[in-house]
Amino acid sequence: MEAVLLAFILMLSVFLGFELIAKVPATLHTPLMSGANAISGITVVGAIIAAGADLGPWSTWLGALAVFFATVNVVGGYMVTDRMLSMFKKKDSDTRGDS
Amino acid sequence: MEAVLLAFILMLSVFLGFELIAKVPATLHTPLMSGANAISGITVVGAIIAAGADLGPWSTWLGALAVFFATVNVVGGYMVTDRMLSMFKKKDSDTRGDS
Amino acid sequence: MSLEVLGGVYILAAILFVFGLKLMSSPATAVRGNLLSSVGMLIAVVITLLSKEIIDYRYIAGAAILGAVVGAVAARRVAMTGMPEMVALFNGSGGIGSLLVGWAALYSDDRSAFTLITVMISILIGGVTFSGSLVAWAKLSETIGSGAITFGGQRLVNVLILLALVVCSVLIVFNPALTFPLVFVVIALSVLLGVMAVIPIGGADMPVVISLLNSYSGLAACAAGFAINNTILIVAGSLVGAAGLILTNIMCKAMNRSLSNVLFSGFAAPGKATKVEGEVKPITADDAYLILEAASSVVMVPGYGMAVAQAQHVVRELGELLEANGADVSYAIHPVAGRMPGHMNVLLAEANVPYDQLIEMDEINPRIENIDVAIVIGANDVVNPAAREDENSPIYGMPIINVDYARTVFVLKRSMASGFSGVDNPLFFGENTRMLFGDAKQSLSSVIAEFKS
Amino acid sequence: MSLEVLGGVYILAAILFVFGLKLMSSPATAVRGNLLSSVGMLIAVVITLLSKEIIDYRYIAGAAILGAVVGAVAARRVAMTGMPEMVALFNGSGGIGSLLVGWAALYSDDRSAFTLITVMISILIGGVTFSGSLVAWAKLSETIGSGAITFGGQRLVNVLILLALVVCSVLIVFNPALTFPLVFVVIALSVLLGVMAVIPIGGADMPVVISLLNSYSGLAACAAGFAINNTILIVAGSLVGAAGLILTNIMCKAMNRSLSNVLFSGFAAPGKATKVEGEVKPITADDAYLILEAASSVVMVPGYGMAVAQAQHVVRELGELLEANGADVSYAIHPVAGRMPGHMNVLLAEANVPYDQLIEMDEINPRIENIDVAIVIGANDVVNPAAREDENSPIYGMPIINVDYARTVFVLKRSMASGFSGVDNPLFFGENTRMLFGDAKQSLSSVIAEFKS
Amino acid sequence: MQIGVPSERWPGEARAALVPASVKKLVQLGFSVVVESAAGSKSGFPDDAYAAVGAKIESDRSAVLSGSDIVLRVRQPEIEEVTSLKSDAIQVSFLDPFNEKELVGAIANAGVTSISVEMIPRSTRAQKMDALSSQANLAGYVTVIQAAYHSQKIFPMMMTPSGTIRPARVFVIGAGVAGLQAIATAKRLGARVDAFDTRPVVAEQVRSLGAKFVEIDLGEVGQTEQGYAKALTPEQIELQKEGQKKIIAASDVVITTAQLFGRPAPRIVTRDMLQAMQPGSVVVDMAVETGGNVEGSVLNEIVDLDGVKIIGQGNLPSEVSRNASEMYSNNLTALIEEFWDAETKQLTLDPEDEIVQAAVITRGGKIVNDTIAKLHA
Amino acid sequence: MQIGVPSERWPGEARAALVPASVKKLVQLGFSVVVESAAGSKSGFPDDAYAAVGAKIESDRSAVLSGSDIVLRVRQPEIEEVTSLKSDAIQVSFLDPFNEKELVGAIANAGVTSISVEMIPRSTRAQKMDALSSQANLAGYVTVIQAAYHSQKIFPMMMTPSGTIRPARVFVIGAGVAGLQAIATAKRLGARVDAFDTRPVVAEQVRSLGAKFVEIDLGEVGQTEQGYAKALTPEQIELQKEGQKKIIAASDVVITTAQLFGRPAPRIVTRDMLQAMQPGSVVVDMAVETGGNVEGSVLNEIVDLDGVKIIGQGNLPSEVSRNASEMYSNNLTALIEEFWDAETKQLTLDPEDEIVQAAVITRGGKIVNDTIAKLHA
Ligand SMILES: NC(=O)c1ccc[n+]([C@@H]2O[C@H](COP(=O)([O-])OP(=O)(O)OC[C@H]3O[C@@H](n4cnc5c(N)ncnc54)[C@H](OP(=O)(O)O)[C@@H]3O)[C@@H](O)[C@H]2O)c1
Ligand SMILES: NC(=O)c1ccc[n+]([C@@H]2O[C@H](COP(=O)([O-])OP(=O)(O)OC[C@H]3O[C@@H](n4cnc5c(N)ncnc54)[C@H](OP(=O)(O)O)[C@@H]3O)[C@@H](O)[C@H]2O)c1
Ligand SMILES: NC(=O)c1ccc[n+]([C@@H]2O[C@H](COP(=O)([O-])OP(=O)(O)OC[C@H]3O[C@@H](n4cnc5c(N)ncnc54)[C@H](O)[C@@H]3O)[C@@H](O)[C@H]2O)c1
Ligand SMILES: NC(=O)c1ccc[n+]([C@@H]2O[C@H](COP(=O)([O-])OP(=O)(O)OC[C@H]3O[C@@H](n4cnc5c(N)ncnc54)[C@H](O)[C@@H]3O)[C@@H](O)[C@H]2O)c1
Repeated sequence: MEAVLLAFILMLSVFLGFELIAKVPATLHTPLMSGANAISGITVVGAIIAAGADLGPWSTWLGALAVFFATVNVVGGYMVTDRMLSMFKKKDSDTRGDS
Repeated sequence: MEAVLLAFILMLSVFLGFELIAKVPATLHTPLMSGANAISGITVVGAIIAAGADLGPWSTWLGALAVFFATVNVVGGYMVTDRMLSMFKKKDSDTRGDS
Repeated sequence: MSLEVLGGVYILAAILFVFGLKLMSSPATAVRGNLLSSVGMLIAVVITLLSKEIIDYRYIAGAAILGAVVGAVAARRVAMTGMPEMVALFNGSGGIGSLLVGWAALYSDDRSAFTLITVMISILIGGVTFSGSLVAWAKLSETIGSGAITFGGQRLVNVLILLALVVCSVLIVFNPALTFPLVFVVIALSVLLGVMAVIPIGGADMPVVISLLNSYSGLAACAAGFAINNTILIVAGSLVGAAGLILTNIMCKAMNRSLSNVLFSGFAAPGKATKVEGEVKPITADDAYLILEAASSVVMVPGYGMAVAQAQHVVRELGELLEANGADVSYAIHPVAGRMPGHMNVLLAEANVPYDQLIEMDEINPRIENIDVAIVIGANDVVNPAAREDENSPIYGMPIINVDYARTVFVLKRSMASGFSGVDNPLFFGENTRMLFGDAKQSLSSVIAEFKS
Repeated sequence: MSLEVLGGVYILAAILFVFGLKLMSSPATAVRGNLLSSVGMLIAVVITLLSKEIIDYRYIAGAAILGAVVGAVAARRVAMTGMPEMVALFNGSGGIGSLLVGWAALYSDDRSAFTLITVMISILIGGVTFSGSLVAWAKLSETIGSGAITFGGQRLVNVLILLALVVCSVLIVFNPALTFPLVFVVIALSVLLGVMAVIPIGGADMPVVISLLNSYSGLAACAAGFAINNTILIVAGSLVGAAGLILTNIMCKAMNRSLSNVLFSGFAAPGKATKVEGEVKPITADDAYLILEAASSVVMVPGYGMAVAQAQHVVRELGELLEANGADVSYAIHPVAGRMPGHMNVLLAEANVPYDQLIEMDEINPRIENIDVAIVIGANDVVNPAAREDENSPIYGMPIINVDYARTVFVLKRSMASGFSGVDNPLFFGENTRMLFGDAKQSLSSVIAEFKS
Repeated sequence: MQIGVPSERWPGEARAALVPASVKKLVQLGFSVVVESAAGSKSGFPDDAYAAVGAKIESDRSAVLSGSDIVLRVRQPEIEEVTSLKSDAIQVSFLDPFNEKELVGAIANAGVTSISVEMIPRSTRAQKMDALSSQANLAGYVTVIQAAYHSQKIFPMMMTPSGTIRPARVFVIGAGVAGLQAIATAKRLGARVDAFDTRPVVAEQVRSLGAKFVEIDLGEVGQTEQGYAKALTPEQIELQKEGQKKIIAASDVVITTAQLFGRPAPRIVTRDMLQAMQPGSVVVDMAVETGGNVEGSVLNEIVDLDGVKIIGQGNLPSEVSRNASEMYSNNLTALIEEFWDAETKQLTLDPEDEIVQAAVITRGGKIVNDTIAKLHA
Repeated sequence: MQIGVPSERWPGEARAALVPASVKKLVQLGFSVVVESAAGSKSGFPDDAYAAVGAKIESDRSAVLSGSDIVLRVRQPEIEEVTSLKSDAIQVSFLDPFNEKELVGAIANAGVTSISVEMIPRSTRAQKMDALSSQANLAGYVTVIQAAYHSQKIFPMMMTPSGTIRPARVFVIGAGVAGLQAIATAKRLGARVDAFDTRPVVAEQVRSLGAKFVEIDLGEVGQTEQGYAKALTPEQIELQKEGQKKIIAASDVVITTAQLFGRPAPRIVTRDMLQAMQPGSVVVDMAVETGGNVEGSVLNEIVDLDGVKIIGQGNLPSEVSRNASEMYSNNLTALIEEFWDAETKQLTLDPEDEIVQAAVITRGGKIVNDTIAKLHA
């Protein structure tokens, strides 16, 4: 039963993902990709569980390694996205005056 | 755990529902409402289970009544929607010539 | 058949519902959408029947056949003009269905708090949907008077009913033994609540009410799904619930009303509709779009602001879109609009507005009451009712285009500033006036964007 | 903390991700969107740390702090121009993260087929993402040559790797005892597959590849979620997976390539890029939009068809939208376009196209190679390369506007019919030509609609 | 009451004071209308057309004048004809009261009530009677047609196999009613238009027609309450000339419409500016009747100055006499309707009324208008 | 090689065969150019402008004629001047070879090679030399300006406080190059435009300019290979007249441009149609030089028929002489460039060439053009 529910969740999330990113201007392609990439760092949650749930040394070590990598992804990803967007925003408010 | 999964499903469905019906032309308001109404007749599935799962006479009777009402909703709803839309479509293809 | 297979097929059905709804929001694909969603329904029903839970088919078969026949005949017979009533009735039967499913769930072994709460919710919403839909049907078909029925203390009664419902539910959850006497009270009160909620609403608002109740019936199915732990009910129910709510909102806007106004009108103190004078009602481009989209006659009244904004091309474009949308469109030119004789003519001719759509003031004024929307594009003095009504106004006596008599007026300007003559304009405070602030070209472009998306 | 609370908070995080993504698809709200989604991430991480499963914080703390520092420093340091490489690296670390989580899950007690399958998938996708991202990074930063690297039998090798992966996975699932030797093979092969998949793709396509790998890393997280039965991983992972795929598709179209072309280029027989002569490539308005949206210089070439369609107003409107979008827009007028001298001038002046955007043939031709998109609006003879190249053509020697030298050419006309002179036009079969069939006014309106939505 | 419409004798005047459509309206109101024969022939309205709507055609001019209670004309009467009017008659026309001192005196002496349409105030209420605007508007259109007719260049841009023709550059000085219409018409024909006016509020109006407003900093310049321009100081005039020089030299057509209500027009285009223009260019001086904006312009002549044509055509609205007559006739009809008392069947010119105060010049043997009375004092 | 440009002596001709910009180009190609003094003065190009780009200004006309290898003109030479040309000179101009039999004979006898620009074929290659089109295009514009100038009505619609002016109705008969430009110009000015042409392919072109095409069913009507109209049968002419009647009566302006290449223009507007028009209307007959489309039109005169003005102005392009000269000059320059051999420094008129075959009338003492030779046979 649980697998079914999980599959439902998968299906709905996929649809939602498609609907959300219907039309994106070219200027946002890179930041959006980067932002989505940061979200995919959610695997850090899995890593934390693996590292912290005390399932044995292998699991812990692998988990810790996973936490490291995933954290790089999450922290770096969000920060880099924010940098890109803030630059973008500045340009935007610059031009707003003329239009 | 199951409740959590169900709540996830609820959340995702609600979002999806919102995203799907973003902008609808006025001509489609009534058919869309009617079509959505037909879908809400999905309660027929619950009714079938109640009526057929042999949970006692009360449940069976109530279930059967529910099956009746829900079937009215489903069958009537889809048919009425189709009628509205087919009329609409004819008009549409009529005017297509001029535009 | 394993639960996994059942679940998989339910997922398939849900996918069909999603696609169905998506396709139904565009005219070209709506028929296909409806078909897809009905296939989804069929699949869900069939797989449920095949699942191992179902042991006894007799009652089901009988009830289903009867229901199908009734539904089909009703759907066939109904006249095109009677559609809204029919939908109300169908919706009501969906609601009672959910109520009954919830009720039946009480006879299963599961009496956990979660189940009981969800059962109570499904009964409550199902009941409200049921009786509310019936009242809506009765009003629409004029079986009862279509006017708003109000009485003193209505608000209090409603609050009391709600309170009683909460109390009963809490009692049941904390003491499942009390279930059987109390559940009947809950059912009765729910049905009563539905009646109370709808009677104070006038017949003209019924389509919105039906749409809202439709959203409710989705939520009822969803609640029933929680009660009997069935995913497809949850998914389909909540899809419909959300979609219905959005749809209701759209319909409200097209009728120039707010959703909360409809939602809580039954609970508001009745009979005291106070008119607020001197209040400016701004509107956004997307709300303006919804109203225009539903309009069947539109008149554009350009003024000097159109020239300043150089908005003539977008004005024509909006005109064309409205026409394509089936509306009658004309351009009413006031003789002194602008800053030189024929100013508007020059600009509209440049934008290729056909000469026969240009009409004079004396031609539009006698029939302006029948215009759904008058769009005032950067005009001010030439639509100032003070010229007609206020003897002390410096512009008293100047003939104006009486846009304030149209059903709805949009005024596109950048601020509340006055025009050439420096006189304040009471039009801006009119009951049926909506101000679309901003540069006229930009405002119109936004409206056009809504039209095209 | 109960599982329900954990789940509830996960739902909250998921909601934040959904809103975050939604807001990120519009420039005005993108910053806020990114913030929301990062808050969601924070919440998810914190609640996980607080959950009762977590017993030992030491390793987590160390790894997390180290990771955060590395990530933050990298994000700070990187130059704006190096963004795509950086994203590739981050993406790669996300991929290896998922691989490791899947791997770690093998040490839990649950060895059900479902778990094993999902673990295999998360290792496979994680590995491909990891090594693929590294290769992409290396190509972009020119650490290795950015050209496409191909060798004979590449296709065969890829197929063999895939086969081996499937075999190993099947063996593990059917005989869990074999897990430990074989899983290393799986890891190694996955990593190898990632390398193989990306090396044959040229540096110019890397942004698309990164976007695709980004989608993969979402799927990897999703698979890991299934493996360890964690909903937030599933939801966030699949959201990103779907969003990434759509985004990849959009990017492909803006680069005038097909997704399958990029997806399977590594598996296609390399080095045999055959040019199909005489093939007409139609394009739809929304694909045209995507290309235009990304263009930074556009030239419109109107002809008699624009006059017939009376499309001058929409032409100007599209021009304005493109300019607002940051592109250089000009209108190249061929001296004999239309049916009378100055035909295009009359129409474009009517539509208020500024005179200084009108340029002559002799002015545009020398710099047409640098034009991203040339939009040919109902012109035919005046852009017919046969006049330049085919000595036997009746129009040989007539100077033309060399739109075929532009990077991309859109030709808007209703059919493949010839123009005034009745001569066939090889332009329509050009490698870089896309035919947007239909009445020019309607086609342009559709493109404009895309722009405005 | 009888309304009389004598035919116009002013040289070159082709307009008529009343067109058949207005006659119809007035007859319906209860007037009897007498029209001198051939009064409308030059503007395209034959006698039959008047007769068909109920006017009496009268070939004896003096009968028209002496028999009517209200006499409608376009131009002021000849001084000899004043005595033919009834002594309590109302005479409505352009009167040019600032210059026609003698005539105004004669009318006053004859006891005739005279309404000078150029004195009708520019208030919201009076807009429909504002003949100055209605005629200036048409004049603005005519200036451009004249310029195009005399120009050696075409106005629009054309890219052709025989080469590209650049759009003509038109410079409009003075953007009042006429100037704005000139701008609009030139734009329509495809020219590139610049414009200048001393009143800064006009800049936005110029841009609203798609033309470019030339910014010249003159310091403080105002406008009167009626919206007319104030006269510039000599220094300001110099500043303006300086600022316009380059644009005039680059223009193919210059149209001047600068007027100062009740005073001679400012001289703003000088000989040296004209000489800097390309041969074949055209200058239209719309203010030529009030003294001229352009040095060397001559009323009703085309002066050729080193290949530059200076058009001094007066009475421009009369060039489109049909429309001009219609508009003027509508203005007069609106005036009569405004003061017509349907019950007493009288024209009641209430001396307290704002329009009456401004536009009625003589009455009961006296000059009653303040401004004009001052001139005569 | 020397190119000579005598000034035009044709009455009313204001164009010049070469403008300074073209002189510059030709000088760069290696020609020496001699221009008779004042040749460009009427189109706005003073002698200095020619001198500045390297032309020699020559006041002795006969020196220009007798000293040049190529003589460029707008109009055909006077017959007396033919003998002043060098015997192997090339003379390029409008020649009117269908009518100027005697002149063609004289030129042939003088041994001069003559190119008649109206005979240049309408092929894609020859478009840039097509003076007939370039001049017709300008003429189309001029017809409308003339109509507007003489009309008693304004063209655009105006809704004003003094009433609404309806847009003028313009009817254009013949929608070739000139007709289409007339339609475009009238539309620009705000008129409501109808148009008719016998060639059915034109309907779409008319609509592409926003005007209405009047459908009159004439049965089968074709067009020649060059795109010219075929002559109608007498029955078809009657059908056409019948079909146009109502529209002409309702029109304020009628512009006729119907021509038949090398033949007299068809007579398609008759007296009774003119009489049905409102007084004050204007008819412009662009075909007046080839016999006229309108009954009663007189070359270079304005005929007044019961208040309807029939404008028979000939040589319309000369009204915008500056642009017309530029276009014509570009056409001739393109012609010379096409046949100029940069190596031999010779103009090589290959007798096999399509353009040469069509446009060269006389050569080496003989009439070489087939069509014209037939007329002389
Ligand atoms: N037609 C003539 O011959 C003539 C000649 C002279 C004077 N007048 C007088 O001019 C007036 C004409 O009346 P009207 O209604 O046309 O104009 P108006 O009364 O002058 O009002 C124009 C309005 O347009 C708005 N506006 C200006 N720029 C805008 C922009 N970019 N976008 C949106 N709105 C803009 C202004 O409000 P915001 O600033 O709030 O945007 C203003 O209230 C009459 O009083 C008439 O007597 C007419
Ligand atoms: N400028 C002049 O003075 C003049 C005078 C006479 C002749 N010409 C000749 O005319 C030609 C002009 O070249 P051109 O490139 O402008 O035109 P063209 O070669 O005639 O081609 C026009 C094209 O527009 C397309 N079209 C027609 N209606 C359309 C609509 N509603 N929407 C979209 N497309 C439409 C047609 O294709 P579909 O049917 O497939 O849509 C056609 O191929 C030259 O050959 C020139 O020599 C010019
Ligand atoms: N209330 C109304 O509805 C109404 C009616 C008609 C006109 N008006 C306004 O009255 C104003 C004047 O109208 P008009 O056209 O009769 O004025 P006008 O004919 O007296 O003058 C024409 C123009 O010349 C300008 N001018 C004066 N000296 C100049 C100089 N040295 N250089 C350049 N320009 C100079 C004036 O500013 C004016 O714009 C206009 O702004 C018009 O909008 C208002
Ligand atoms: N190949 C090219 O690029 C090229 C160049 C120039 C012109 N052309 C074409 O050649 C055609 C003729 O051009 P033109 O303007 O020199 O022709 P034209 O001056 O000889 O004739 C003018 C027009 O009058 C029309 N006409 C003749 N008899 C008529 C009648 N009884 N009633 C109404 N109309 C009548 C003709 O059809 C023609 O359209 C045009 O269609 C033009 O497009 C082609």
